[in-house]
Amino acid sequence: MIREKFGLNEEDGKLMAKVARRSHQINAVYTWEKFQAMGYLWTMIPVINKMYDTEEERIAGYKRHYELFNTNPVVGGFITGLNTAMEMQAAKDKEFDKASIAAVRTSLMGPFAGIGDSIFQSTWRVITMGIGLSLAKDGNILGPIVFLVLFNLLAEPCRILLPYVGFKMGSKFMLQAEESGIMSFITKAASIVGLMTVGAMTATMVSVQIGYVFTMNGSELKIQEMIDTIFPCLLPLLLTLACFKFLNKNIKPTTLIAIIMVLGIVGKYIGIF
Amino acid sequence: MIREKFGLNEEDGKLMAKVARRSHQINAVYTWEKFQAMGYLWTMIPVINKMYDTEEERIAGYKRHYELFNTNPVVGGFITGLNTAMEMQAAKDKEFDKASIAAVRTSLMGPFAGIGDSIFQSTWRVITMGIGLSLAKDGNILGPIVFLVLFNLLAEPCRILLPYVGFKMGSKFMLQAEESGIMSFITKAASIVGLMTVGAMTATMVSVQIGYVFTMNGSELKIQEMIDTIFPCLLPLLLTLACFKFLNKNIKPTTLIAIIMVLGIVGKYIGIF
Amino acid sequence: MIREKFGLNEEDGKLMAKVARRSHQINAVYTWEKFQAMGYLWTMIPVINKMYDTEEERIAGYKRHYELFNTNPVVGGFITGLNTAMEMQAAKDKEFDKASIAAVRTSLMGPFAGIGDSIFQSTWRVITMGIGLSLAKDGNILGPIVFLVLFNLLAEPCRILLPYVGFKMGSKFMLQAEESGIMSFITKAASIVGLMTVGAMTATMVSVQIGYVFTMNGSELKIQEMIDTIFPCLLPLLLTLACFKFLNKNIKPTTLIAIIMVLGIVGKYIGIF
Amino acid sequence: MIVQALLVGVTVCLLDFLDVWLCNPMITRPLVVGTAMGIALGDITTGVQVGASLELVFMGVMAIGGTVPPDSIHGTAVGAAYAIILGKGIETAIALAVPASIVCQMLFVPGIGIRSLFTPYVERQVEKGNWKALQRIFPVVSISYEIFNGTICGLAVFLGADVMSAFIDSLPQTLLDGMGVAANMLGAVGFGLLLKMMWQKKLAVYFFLGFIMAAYCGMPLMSIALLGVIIVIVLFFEGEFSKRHTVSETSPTVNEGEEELFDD
Amino acid sequence: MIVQALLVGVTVCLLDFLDVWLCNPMITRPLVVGTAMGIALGDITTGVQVGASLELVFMGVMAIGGTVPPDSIHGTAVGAAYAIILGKGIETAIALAVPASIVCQMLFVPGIGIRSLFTPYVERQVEKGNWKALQRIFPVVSISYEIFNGTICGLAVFLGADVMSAFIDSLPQTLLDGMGVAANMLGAVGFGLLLKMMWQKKLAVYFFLGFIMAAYCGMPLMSIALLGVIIVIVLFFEGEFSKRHTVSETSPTVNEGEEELFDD
Amino acid sequence: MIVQALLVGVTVCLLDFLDVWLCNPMITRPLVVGTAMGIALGDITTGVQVGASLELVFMGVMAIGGTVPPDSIHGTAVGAAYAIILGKGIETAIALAVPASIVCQMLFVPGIGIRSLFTPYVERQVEKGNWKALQRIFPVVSISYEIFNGTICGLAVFLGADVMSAFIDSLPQTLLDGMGVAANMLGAVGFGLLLKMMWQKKLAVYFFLGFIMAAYCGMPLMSIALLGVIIVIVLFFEGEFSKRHTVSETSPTVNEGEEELFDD
Ligand SMILES: OC[C@H]1O[C@H](O)[C@@H](O)[C@@H](O)[C@@H]1O
Ligand SMILES: OC[C@H]1O[C@H](O)[C@@H](O)[C@@H](O)[C@@H]1O
Ligand SMILES: OC[C@H]1O[C@H](O)[C@@H](O)[C@@H](O)[C@@H]1O
Repeated sequence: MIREKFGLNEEDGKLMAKVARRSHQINAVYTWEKFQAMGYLWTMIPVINKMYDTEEERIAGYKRHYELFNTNPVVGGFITGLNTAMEMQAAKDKEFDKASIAAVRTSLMGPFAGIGDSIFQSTWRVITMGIGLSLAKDGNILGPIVFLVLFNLLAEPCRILLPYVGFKMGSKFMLQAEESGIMSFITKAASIVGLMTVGAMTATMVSVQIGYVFTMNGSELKIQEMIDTIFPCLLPLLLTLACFKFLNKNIKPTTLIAIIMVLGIVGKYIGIF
Repeated sequence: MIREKFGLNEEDGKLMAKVARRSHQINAVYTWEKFQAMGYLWTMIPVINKMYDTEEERIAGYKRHYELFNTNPVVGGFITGLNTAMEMQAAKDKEFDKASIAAVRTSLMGPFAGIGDSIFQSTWRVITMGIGLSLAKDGNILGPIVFLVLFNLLAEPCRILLPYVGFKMGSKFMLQAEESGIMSFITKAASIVGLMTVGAMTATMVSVQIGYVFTMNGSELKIQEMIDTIFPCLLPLLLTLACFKFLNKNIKPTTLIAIIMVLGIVGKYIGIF
Repeated sequence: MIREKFGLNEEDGKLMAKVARRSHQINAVYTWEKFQAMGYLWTMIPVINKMYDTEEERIAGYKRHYELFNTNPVVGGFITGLNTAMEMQAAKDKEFDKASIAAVRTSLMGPFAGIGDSIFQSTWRVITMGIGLSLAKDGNILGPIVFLVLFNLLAEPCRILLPYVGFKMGSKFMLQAEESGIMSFITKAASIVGLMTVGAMTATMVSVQIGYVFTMNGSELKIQEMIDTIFPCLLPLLLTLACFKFLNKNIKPTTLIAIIMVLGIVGKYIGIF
Repeated sequence: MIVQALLVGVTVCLLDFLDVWLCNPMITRPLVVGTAMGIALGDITTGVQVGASLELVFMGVMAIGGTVPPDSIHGTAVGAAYAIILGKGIETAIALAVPASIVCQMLFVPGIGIRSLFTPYVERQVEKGNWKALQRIFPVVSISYEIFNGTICGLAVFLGADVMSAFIDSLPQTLLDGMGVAANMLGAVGFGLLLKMMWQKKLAVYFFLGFIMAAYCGMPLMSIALLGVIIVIVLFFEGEFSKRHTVSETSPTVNEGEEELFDD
Repeated sequence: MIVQALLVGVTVCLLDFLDVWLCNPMITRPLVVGTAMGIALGDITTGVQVGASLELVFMGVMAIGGTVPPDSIHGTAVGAAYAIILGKGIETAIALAVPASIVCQMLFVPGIGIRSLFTPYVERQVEKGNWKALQRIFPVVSISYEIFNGTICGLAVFLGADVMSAFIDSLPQTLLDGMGVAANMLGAVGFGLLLKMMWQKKLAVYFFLGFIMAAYCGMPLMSIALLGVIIVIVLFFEGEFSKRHTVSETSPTVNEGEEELFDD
Repeated sequence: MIVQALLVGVTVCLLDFLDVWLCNPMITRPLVVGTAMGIALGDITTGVQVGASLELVFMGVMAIGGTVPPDSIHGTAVGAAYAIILGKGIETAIALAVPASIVCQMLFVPGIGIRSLFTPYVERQVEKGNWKALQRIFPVVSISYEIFNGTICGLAVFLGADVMSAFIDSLPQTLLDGMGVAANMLGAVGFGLLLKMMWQKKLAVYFFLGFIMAAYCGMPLMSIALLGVIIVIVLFFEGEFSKRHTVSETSPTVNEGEEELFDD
């Protein structure tokens, strides 16, 4: 069915089905030397085996795909599909510059990490989790179930179909796309949506409440109420931006967490919160 | 008063008053052969009679305006006004290419149908109707009255003044406008406002409610509530887009209505709704 | 501290501190002949005294800065800073065309009046006042205090720092900025924010309520309720636009106020309001 | 019954005629038709109520060149008339109006066709230049179709009332409830028709913008339309258009009114 | 009465002077003036309340180059003083403050004119280059007008209190109610003045955008201003400007602050 | 205790493995991990509740290339396990999960390092072209790290339960309350990490736009994301991009889907 949608012949269809299946494991072996290289090789093994018959070519092929690689796994299949198309051409056309295969892979892994992470790791995960959490009240198990189903309802089609999309587009198109600025537009687009969501989450999911009440001339002034009038969620915003700033100064997340915990405990103790 | 506003002399003023009055009947005789041709002719008869004296010229004039025509009647007066100005020039200047009169008319009827329909038939009608309906509760007759008054408060000035506007602008201007892209911008503008309104109406005026309650592990899950959390008005949106899609596949509205009625009855019977 | 931030040596730092302090009094002597000229001179006296030693040069300098001047005082310090930098250069470089000092001052006072007035006199004042008023209920003195503190929390840094900013940028940069369109963009930006705030204030701070109830066929129609359904705050909007229109026709504000008071009294008397 | 049938027929004919003669002042919308039926048959309150209910059903339906939508006018007329005459309430009206509108829709093409009977005569007069004859015949041609409509509706009331009464009594409750559910969904067809006319790939996003503002922010329709106007104006001054040509000076459109209003 | 008149006069003079000397820190807004009157005359609560009510009336009024708006400062001072001294409540203050502001407005031009008496002296010192004299006279010139204002307000209290008391008692209730209604509408004049200053045909649409967000979406003022800032930034990066020149790199404005804040 | 420790260890190992093997289906989010612990240890309700609470704490934490964030997975596992086994409620879970996550984070780098033990073998097979060996070893290399994780968590439960129980009893209430306050603030760290990745000066404004829509207009997250998509599409057709190249025709991206859906 997918095969026909993409207009592939039976042979290519079979191969791509394998690539799409194996692309799921791109992130299965993450190492400090080459990150996802081994998962990438695992995905490309059937391609290399099919395209090349001599031992020599095959070994060169394996090596070609056992190189440092790191991208968001949900959308990364696109790159495996694209590389498959290139390998196919390389096998046919002896003039084909095989270095371009690695070049394309390396140049795309960054943008796809950005796009995929901001769509799936931040935006979509948080939205579906919001729904899941609202159902999980009182310990209802439907919460996590609905979360998992909803999340993967959008993610799984990407995992399965993007390799095909990459295969069909071919490297030529991608280069054009790069040049024409479409790739950078998509990255920008993903960032915009991602940033808007993170902004919204800052307002709704970080909470800092001042409990202190100020009295003057007999009349009370609840600091938190005043802040809410002036600028609701101001403190969560400032806290988040402060964390961001400190992280940018290479202070470790763990340090920040420790500081916040101390802050919470001390603040509660002296009655600020 | 209008005459002075538009700076017409008394003679032209009298003629335009007639054109404006008769433009109201542009849609009075809709036929399958030439759509609104007869209403157009009815509007232009005084113009032709005034401009030409010979029987021959007059007959040619009547024929010129008894051609297929179809536009939104509320804004269509603009075109009659424009044609009046052109006839006037044609009567004076024997070199004037009379074919351009019909050409202008035909080229403008499409854009004006689009603009007028999306402003008056969809956007403005629905807004004023919303107000009328809110008053019509409990059978209060002020509902329809307020609706009619509000709607025509915007529509009637268009019906009366647009012929004058068309007359003043003259064909030269319109051609410039076409070229400079203003016409297409106005069409785009009307579409944007229209589409936004239709989108809003889809959310507020179509209603699909799932009554089914799902139970698992002892805890209840009201499907409709869950949908409302995730994506309020999702079902109305999907239903409308489905109708749109089917209509695009040339399925008849009547068929869709029949299907929806069956769906409603069956759905109610088996307890989905 | 500020001195270091802006990278000034001790001498310049001392001078600029004086300029920044004296810039506060730019509006202290407003006259009908030269508006804020005397305040401007007051600010520039230390600069002139420092740069020039001969009596002659000094007098020329005083005269140079005792010219018609009018800008928003909160942001006007920028211009004094800029002029200080120019005087400094003029004192060093005998070729320097001193006419440009006055030219820069005069050409910038307009834009800075616009920017400053719309940011501080309209937008920011009204926002902070809104907060102050919400606290001032029941005569709580915290209302005016919070208002003053909040307002000046943004304004005072501008008053103090803008002279330094102007000094650092220098006239060269400003000319470039003018040419590149940045100045006009900033003016536009301030206008956009200002206009949005005024629009919002029209809706929330002007109030016109029709008290009249229309009865027909036994059913009641509260005019105000109907307007609220159709177009909330329509009357405040119309009243404001009417005032705007009359002011544009050079009718005096006082006249408008008198008319509105009569309107209010008469309207109340005959039962419209 | 014959008097009522006549009243219905004449009312329908009149509304239809006035709507085309006065340039679509919207007097053939269900709300107005229902009210008119109420006036004609002596029960205004029910008429308005039925009209309001059917207006919701047919909200999305509108007369747009070329399309042949369900005939909300005559469906409403018949449904409202039955509801008032039989005194069986608003549910009845809905249950009858929708099928009636489908039947009437089938009569739309042949009905309009009646006017074509005059075509030979009209063409002869044009050839002869006999404009007086043309002027005389014009309202007649117009009303020929409206009389047809009036007759149909009158007949439906005259012939159908007893049958309908018995028929409605025989309907099971679930079916009526189901019709009610369906009535709420029917707007989708009308909006689908509208989308078919207005949809452009580049502008589709505004459909969803309007949807979100209504569904999530709960903004009323009027404000969404106004926002649309604002967006359009911003696009005009900031967008593509303003860059391709700097027409803003010669542009006679959007701002003329404001200019006159506020710049003098 | 003479003590109170003196207190009012000195307070007004002081507020006026500090406002221009400290670069418009907004201490002459009605809310602050009313409060100051309350402090001076020993009834803070009433002072704040009167100030808050008059602030609403004069919200739209502000001092902008060239225009001579109703004099909210001294109107408020007089109105608040009467309200506290006569103890007749907030309605009185409104009823008196508006006419008082109109009277004071007429005194604005001659009042400022007082400073011109010093002009010849100032010019002579400039010619002579006597900067020390200039520095000495500067605060004096400034305060000359403020003393004028204080005197006026003090006199108004001293002379007017009894007359006013009788006058107010004679006013019919409808008139006071009508004044209340009018007070709510008076903001329109101030906002009209603002529009006169800011209106540009191409940007008028943003006025309506702000209006809609407040009237329909009920967004608070602060958020609308923030949204305005966001729109401006988006226009900067996406709109006309970014295309005409690619200045974003050299642009020293909008983002400098953020850059410093977050990029190091 | 040993059975429970084993159950915890195996569950953790399994979840970890499935998450990487099935391409991050999000089964290692605290909500799911907590639930899984509940299932394994026989108290689903508590498991879900603890998971939900810790999800709020760790909402902002996510696995993004290069960063080593607090280890929410194993922190949650240990915290939830203690909460269920010791039966001391959700506060306990939070009080334990956060420190546990910090400890586990320190084990992340050496843990992943385990896989590097296989590197020489893998490289040899690549050189030899022995793809069958590579395929056989692949899942083993993957699971090596997951077994490490399972062992750690199991051990923590086995060794720590008694100590923890005593420890928790000794904690003063203020400290637990303070932990609760801190838990609500911890999201800031996660969102800070995200911002570090996504922040671009030109786009920062959209962060604030999202913030305002949530804080002031109360729009739900989904609608804000949708609005983001709409903004992006409008920018695509109206903005910078559409002007630099007129690619809209050849553009294969955004609208392809819609085209297929609605244009046939
Ligand atoms: O679409 C243009 C035009 O077409 C037909 O003439 C009628 O349906 C009108 O109501 C419509 O406005
Ligand atoms: O408009 C610029 C400027 O003009 C005058 O100097 C005063 O009204 C100031 O308050 C104002 O800021
Ligand atoms: O950032 C890209 C990518 O980096 C690593 O591989 C993992 O953290 C993934 O979850 C992430 O998507």
